[in-house]
Amino acid sequence: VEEPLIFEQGEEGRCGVDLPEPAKVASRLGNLARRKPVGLPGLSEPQVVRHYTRLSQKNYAIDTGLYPLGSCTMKHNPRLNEKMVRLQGLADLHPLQPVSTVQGALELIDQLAHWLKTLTGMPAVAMSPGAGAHGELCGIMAIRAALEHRGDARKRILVPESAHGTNPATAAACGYEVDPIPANAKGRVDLEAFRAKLGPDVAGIMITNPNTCGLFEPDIVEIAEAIHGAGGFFYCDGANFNAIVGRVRPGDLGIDCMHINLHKTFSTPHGGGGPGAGPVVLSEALAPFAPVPWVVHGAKGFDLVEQDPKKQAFGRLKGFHGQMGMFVRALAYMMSHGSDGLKQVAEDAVLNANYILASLKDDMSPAFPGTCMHEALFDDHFLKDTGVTTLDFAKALIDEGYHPMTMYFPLVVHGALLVEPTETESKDSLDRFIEVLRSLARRAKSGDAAYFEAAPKLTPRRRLDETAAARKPVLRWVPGSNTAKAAE
Amino acid sequence: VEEPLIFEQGEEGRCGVDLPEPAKVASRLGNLARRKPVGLPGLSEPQVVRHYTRLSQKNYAIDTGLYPLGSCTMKHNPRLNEKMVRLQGLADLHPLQPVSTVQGALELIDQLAHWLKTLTGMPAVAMSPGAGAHGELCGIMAIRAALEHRGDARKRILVPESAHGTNPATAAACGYEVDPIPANAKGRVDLEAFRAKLGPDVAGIMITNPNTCGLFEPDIVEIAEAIHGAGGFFYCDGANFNAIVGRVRPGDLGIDCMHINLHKTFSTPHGGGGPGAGPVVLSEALAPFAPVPWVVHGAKGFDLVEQDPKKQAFGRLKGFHGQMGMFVRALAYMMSHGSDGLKQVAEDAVLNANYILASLKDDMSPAFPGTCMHEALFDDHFLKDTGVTTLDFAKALIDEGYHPMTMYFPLVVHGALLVEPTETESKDSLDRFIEVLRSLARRAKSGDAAYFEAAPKLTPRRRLDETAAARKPVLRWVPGSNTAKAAE
Amino acid sequence: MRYLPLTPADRQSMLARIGVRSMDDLYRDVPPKARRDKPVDLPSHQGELEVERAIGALAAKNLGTAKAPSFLGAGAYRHHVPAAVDHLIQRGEFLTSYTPYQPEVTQGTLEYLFEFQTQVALLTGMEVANASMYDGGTACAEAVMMANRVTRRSKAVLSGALHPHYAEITRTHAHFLGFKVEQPPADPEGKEDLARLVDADTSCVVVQNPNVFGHIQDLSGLAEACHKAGALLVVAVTEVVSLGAIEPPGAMGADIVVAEGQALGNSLGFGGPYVGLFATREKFLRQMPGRLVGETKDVDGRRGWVLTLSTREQHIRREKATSNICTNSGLCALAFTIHLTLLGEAGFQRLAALNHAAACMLADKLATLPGVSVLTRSFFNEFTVKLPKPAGPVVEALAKRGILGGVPASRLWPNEKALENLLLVAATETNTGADMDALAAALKEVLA
Amino acid sequence: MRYLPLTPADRQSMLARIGVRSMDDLYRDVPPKARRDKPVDLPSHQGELEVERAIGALAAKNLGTAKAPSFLGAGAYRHHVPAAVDHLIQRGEFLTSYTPYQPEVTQGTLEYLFEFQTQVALLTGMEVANASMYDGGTACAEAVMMANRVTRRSKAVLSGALHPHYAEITRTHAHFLGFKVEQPPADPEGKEDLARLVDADTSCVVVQNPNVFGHIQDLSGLAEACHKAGALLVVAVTEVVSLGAIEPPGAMGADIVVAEGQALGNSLGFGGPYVGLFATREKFLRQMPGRLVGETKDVDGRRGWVLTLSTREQHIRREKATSNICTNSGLCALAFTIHLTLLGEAGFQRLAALNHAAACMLADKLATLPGVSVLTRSFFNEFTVKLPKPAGPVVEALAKRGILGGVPASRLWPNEKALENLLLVAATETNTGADMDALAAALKEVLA
Repeated sequence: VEEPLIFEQGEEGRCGVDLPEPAKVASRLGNLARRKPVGLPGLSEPQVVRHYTRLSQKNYAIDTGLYPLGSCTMKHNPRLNEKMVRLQGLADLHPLQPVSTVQGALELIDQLAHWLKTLTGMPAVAMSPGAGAHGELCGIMAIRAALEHRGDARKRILVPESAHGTNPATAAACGYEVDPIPANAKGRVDLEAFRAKLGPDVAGIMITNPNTCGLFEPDIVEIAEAIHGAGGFFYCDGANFNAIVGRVRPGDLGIDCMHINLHKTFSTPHGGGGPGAGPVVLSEALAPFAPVPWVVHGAKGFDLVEQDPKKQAFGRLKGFHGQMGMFVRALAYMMSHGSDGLKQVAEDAVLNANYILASLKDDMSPAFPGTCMHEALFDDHFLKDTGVTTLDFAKALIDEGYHPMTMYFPLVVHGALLVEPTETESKDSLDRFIEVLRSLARRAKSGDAAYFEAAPKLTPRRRLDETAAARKPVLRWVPGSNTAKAAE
Repeated sequence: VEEPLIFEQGEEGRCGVDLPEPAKVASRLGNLARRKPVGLPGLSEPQVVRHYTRLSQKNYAIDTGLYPLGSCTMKHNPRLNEKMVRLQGLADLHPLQPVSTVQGALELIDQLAHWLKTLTGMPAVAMSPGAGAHGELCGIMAIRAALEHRGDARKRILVPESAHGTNPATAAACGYEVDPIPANAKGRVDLEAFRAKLGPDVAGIMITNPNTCGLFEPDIVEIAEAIHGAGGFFYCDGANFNAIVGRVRPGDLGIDCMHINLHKTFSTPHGGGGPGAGPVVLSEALAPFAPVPWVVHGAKGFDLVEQDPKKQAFGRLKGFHGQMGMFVRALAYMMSHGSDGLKQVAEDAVLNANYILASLKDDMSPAFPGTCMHEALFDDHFLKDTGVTTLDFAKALIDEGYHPMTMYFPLVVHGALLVEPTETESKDSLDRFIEVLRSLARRAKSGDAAYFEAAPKLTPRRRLDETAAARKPVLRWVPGSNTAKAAE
Repeated sequence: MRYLPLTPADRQSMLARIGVRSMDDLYRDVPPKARRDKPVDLPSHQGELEVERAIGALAAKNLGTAKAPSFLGAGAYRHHVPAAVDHLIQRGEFLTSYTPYQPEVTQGTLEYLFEFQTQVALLTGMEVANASMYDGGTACAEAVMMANRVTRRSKAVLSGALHPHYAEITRTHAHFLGFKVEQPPADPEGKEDLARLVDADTSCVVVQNPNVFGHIQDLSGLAEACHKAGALLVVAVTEVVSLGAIEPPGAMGADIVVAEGQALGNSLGFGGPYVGLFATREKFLRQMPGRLVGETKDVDGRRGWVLTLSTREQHIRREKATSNICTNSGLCALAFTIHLTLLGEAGFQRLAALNHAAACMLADKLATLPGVSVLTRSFFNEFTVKLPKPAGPVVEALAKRGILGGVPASRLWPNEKALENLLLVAATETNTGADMDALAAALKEVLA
Repeated sequence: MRYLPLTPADRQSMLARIGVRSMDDLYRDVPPKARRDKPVDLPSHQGELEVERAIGALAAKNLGTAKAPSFLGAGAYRHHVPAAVDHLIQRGEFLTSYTPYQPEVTQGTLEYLFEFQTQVALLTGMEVANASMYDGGTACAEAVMMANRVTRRSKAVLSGALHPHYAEITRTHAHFLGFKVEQPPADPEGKEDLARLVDADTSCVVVQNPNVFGHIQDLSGLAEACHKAGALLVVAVTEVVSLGAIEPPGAMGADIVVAEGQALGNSLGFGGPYVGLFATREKFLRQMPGRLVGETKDVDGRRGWVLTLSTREQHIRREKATSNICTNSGLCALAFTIHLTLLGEAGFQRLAALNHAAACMLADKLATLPGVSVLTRSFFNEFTVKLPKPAGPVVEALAKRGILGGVPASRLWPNEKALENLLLVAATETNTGADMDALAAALKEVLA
């Protein structure tokens, strides 16, 4: 069933809200009252509810099935968290109320900070970053601020080739040159290549650990010692913290800062692309440079520092105090799991990924030998000479009722397929998924490339022309543009 | 995608809630502690959320499309009402709290009663019936109680043949014989046949108005006068009140009682079959016999009468005080519409039905000439000699993305198709629906009976074997019974 | 108006298509004296903000159990409902769907009702269950009427310790259908002998377990007596969580079990809507009231579900139906089944154990108060205490102190002098030790 | 543990399949000194009831705007959000879905984002808009960085009446990227002349409208001055509802418009998550940050939507990306777009009119208080009053009386003595006449 755009459903004189007649007042809008209509369509509430309900039904979601996107940690999002964030006394707080009226909110932030610091073994945390990439900015800015504070202008940041694109983009956004480090044959940082890059102009290194190949960097302590020895800092990308939460404290590995995606490890909902939250834990060396605001505890209870009296804070990254709604959800999640449960989270995530890896090692081609952490990485060797690409293979999953895995990432592996089941999948669910992957792999090898090229067939839309979309971008509806009706 | 039963997903040792360890106490269960496990399956919360989300996706609903079930009034269910019923101070009230602690709840019931009495033009209302049929019981019991009070034992209730099955069932459940009245050629009560049935043993008549043919009974006042003249009472089935709410007060027509389906006219959600609520408005003559409890207003505020001091109340129909959750929703709906909006509701409902009737009169066969009220009734004349039955035709609608209309009801029309769009459908929506019906009617006439017989094809299940289900009923899961796996 | 999609222009063009000039033409069958041009005398439409304010103001006039230590039971119980339950039942595909008469597009509702039926049968220890009734009280009356049909007899014996509302509803139906009801007076000590009231005209004995005073009873002997006399044993359960801790009625010989399912998944909601459970033996299937979901196959041979045995029901059978019931309590049944699915075997048993432990602790605490005695020897999560003065005013005094201290027996039996000093007290997993201390302290003060 | 489906037996059999003996074997790459056998020093897992109690207790320590007459603005506004909005955004298919990188199974998200982009473009009077940013403040900084790229210049001129947080975020990026920022001091009278700061190195002028003091300004002249000098005009809007009443920035010559979208669909939530709006001219498209949804066709020729122009983005472009941003604010954008769809043209304009009327009435009321003057000549729903004493302590005194009376300028400019007596006061459709009377009375008392 097609669902027309709201602009194609609107009629003048229709409205989905009832508002009282405004009191008659002498306008204070100066001569700047709006002159033309906005151009918004008029719909009634029943139409609106149906429109968005129908749209929702065109989406795949964790709630509808296993969501094996590697590097994204698509785990169950508890509904308790949604209930908590909507509590009166939290949802209805204005960010600029007197601090005397928001003591509970500040305490909540302080509690969450305590959990994050304890789980990472780090002494400080900057709460305000709005997402993972924003947290990266925060961390690299703190590093640069610390270096500047000691009068040490450095210009390079080392980034492994397997890193998320946000890593190099962040380094560049902080004014650094990006210097790539190759991966070794085992999918880890090439220690020798790394050491060769070190020098007095290296500000730091950004390493994802567990890395994007789903592997723990065994030389992590050596890397930390080496970068520190060279006068630089160690940024850890915490995107994959889920694999080790409660079981390994990054602080014990010698890192200086790490962002934490609350929407990955701590289950705040992905929401179709956001919002996220990316608090950054910091070492003693970096802590003084954390951006405002800071929640502190003083004689009169909790307080907010919105301007650093010592002027060491590197500035401000975000309006107000960070993603409070995500803080509430994450704290509810942490309290629900507890320290025992969080450890189990990591273990089950790793166990599930290894179960998939082990179960499919003969039918698909693992990118690296041995076990993995929380995600299983395959390359496209098993598709060699079948005429089936990684993309085709992944799209065929859709017709089996699954969202595709992450494809062509990390870049260090040819035709990568990165599968992250998370800890919230049952063994039954994994068994069914494994069976589907196995039979697709066998089908590919049996020479049925046309089937894969044509997939998916059972979706609201089949493969879309992305090239045409980019060549002549149509980014908004304009009146009379309904090409859909014509096409059908 | 198949969704296994919870019993097929369970594993021992798994649980979707976390509860603390109970304190050690000396059991007071006597020797009656449970000896065997219940046999419930163990699932985690992620599995449970996914199970019910997936199940929901197998349902059609108002939120997903036009729901043209005649006689069911499937209108938009506002989400405001859902929010109101969950307010603290309403959702968390125990029914047996001291009345001093529930004054707001009693006031709410009183307000809703006021709206119902004013809209119907009736002096009293019994709030406790749990659904429409329960309201019918309430009304007929009140009639019988009134008759008994005046020492008048009567034994027959007159019921038109076009009535809902609940009408005769209710009369029987109150100890009455059911005496059917035929419909005339215009789909109305045959006035002469009705008069002929009158006599000193007739306790009353049950008439649905507008009736189940979607027509207003034009002789309603004459009928009321005649039944009263014969010493009987007039029960009006209010299932179709939506057609006249705010525009016609049933009290002005001479009725003695009428139930009101809050889940039809006043938009409380149907919820896959319930719960409903069926308050009954009563005339002065019947009011003293209303079942307890009654909400009354006295010197100390609102009070609940749970036992009638005069012993005239005919008894109690339901535990506690009725479907409070539905009262809250219905009141929110009424206040949102207001008296002006409710009149518009009736008019738009009637307009929408007539628009369908007029638009399809040439392609389908209206059961009766002229205009209708809130639902359009067709017979199967237009399918004559096509080999397509009413059932086939309706099932073919499913593949077009619509729920079927009501079929084979009312019984007085051959192969009836009863279409009730309600006022919450837009003209666009009706136009699309009309177009689909028109093309299906033409397709049927063009001789494509096989297409209709095979419909639906695009649903999670195709036509199901209802005969087999009834012949050897399987009403529960038993271990090892998953025939689905075998069949696939 | 936000819920009405037609615009004035739409209305004009639609009237033209219909071929009439105005709405009045469509209401011409209405007798002139009943036609209204002006809206009735009620307020005009209001926006959400205004409606929220008005209903919020009514809510604020009540003292809810979320704000006050609360020990009320007597047929409705406050339990903690996981957030996932309310989230899921609000999905539009459940909330705004109709009765699943068209199985091809309602397999979702049908599958959960089939699971619900299975859960109810398991909990009660019975063979089959229906897809729910209005509530426990109406289910009880339906059970008696069903027993009358099964046995072709016309006398029901009700326990004096059956919830008075259940008894009143049954008596109401008895009056209109002309069957007899016998019931001994309420005995808070749990010593009534119902077997002696069973005779050749008795269709059934109805007994509540735990009874309204909280007593848990072994019903095996009574079942035997019933069966010997050709009568059925009907067991009513008002607190379904009790079935996680005590022997189910089916194991004690019940023929029909009815229960109030509110305690799982559903809020107190000032008494409704709730969900009636109804279970029986397979041999009585065709005399059951209410909807039933059955397993079958579709034309492709795939397992699916349909409403079945509808030849018992009013929409097919009309005046010969087993009941006039049409609506069930679908959404409440959904909440019930989701909550129970989340609990599973381990969670359900632990929930029951927590309730029992809370009640035991509270009973011990109250028993130490001067002049207060606990009458109930064996109980689940509710028991009866005897106070040194009438319980009604005591409860009022507790409410003034912000404590909802239980249900005075006089609320249920207003005219029974002998029960006047009795208070029914319930405790659940939601009651903290602090709640209990607050009750004990306040009670001591009020009784002093 | 309720969120973990694996049972101990599952874990054993899975380890066996993997071919290791214990979990420790799977963590063997972790350096021994960092391996932890015991859980970290934090509380153990808790049930829902316990977590609800703990977080509920924190919530109860705050004075929420739902309970207190509240007149706070300065970048975050309390509006009434229809219940349907929150209902719909909680549907699991929206809530638990990922970024729509696989368009075949995410057309729902893509279609609403396309509608969102269109609405944002319409509201701001611009040609194109992206699929949202973190919030208004970060969008503002991104706009400046974009202007730098477009003009290849490196000086940004910021209005002194730009929200201080927006300015601070921009300065933070400026520091690390090495571009210059000039900003005159905050002028509550609305008389600053920014055009004189524009020079040949100026990439953009950033001005807020209505500005942080509430003033509505005609920006046409400034736009002209910018364009003449080859600079871009960036307009920031912190209260998006104002666009229903006043001329949109696009109509006054803006090149980039950024806005905080919280006011529609989203709760105050103590400051986040919010939703940044970002719109510009089509010719600057390829320099935009953030995600974009574009229309296209599928292999069957049917209209559909995809994420497009991702060669601007970090996941393709890495260090050469237009921004490091990855996450957008999808769910907040959904709330925004649903609220605006419900409002439509008529509702949006009326909502704006209600806000303006409320602010006018409140301004008139406060102006009558002794010693209080309203500084803002033309405003939408927020204005600045000058008090006879420092506003910070006055607001604290009001809070003690249960009234959230506005944002003292000292909260935003703690070190500006000249602004110390100023109070920013906002009124919306949620404020009743009684709220306003309460504020006036309390303020009078506090100032006396």
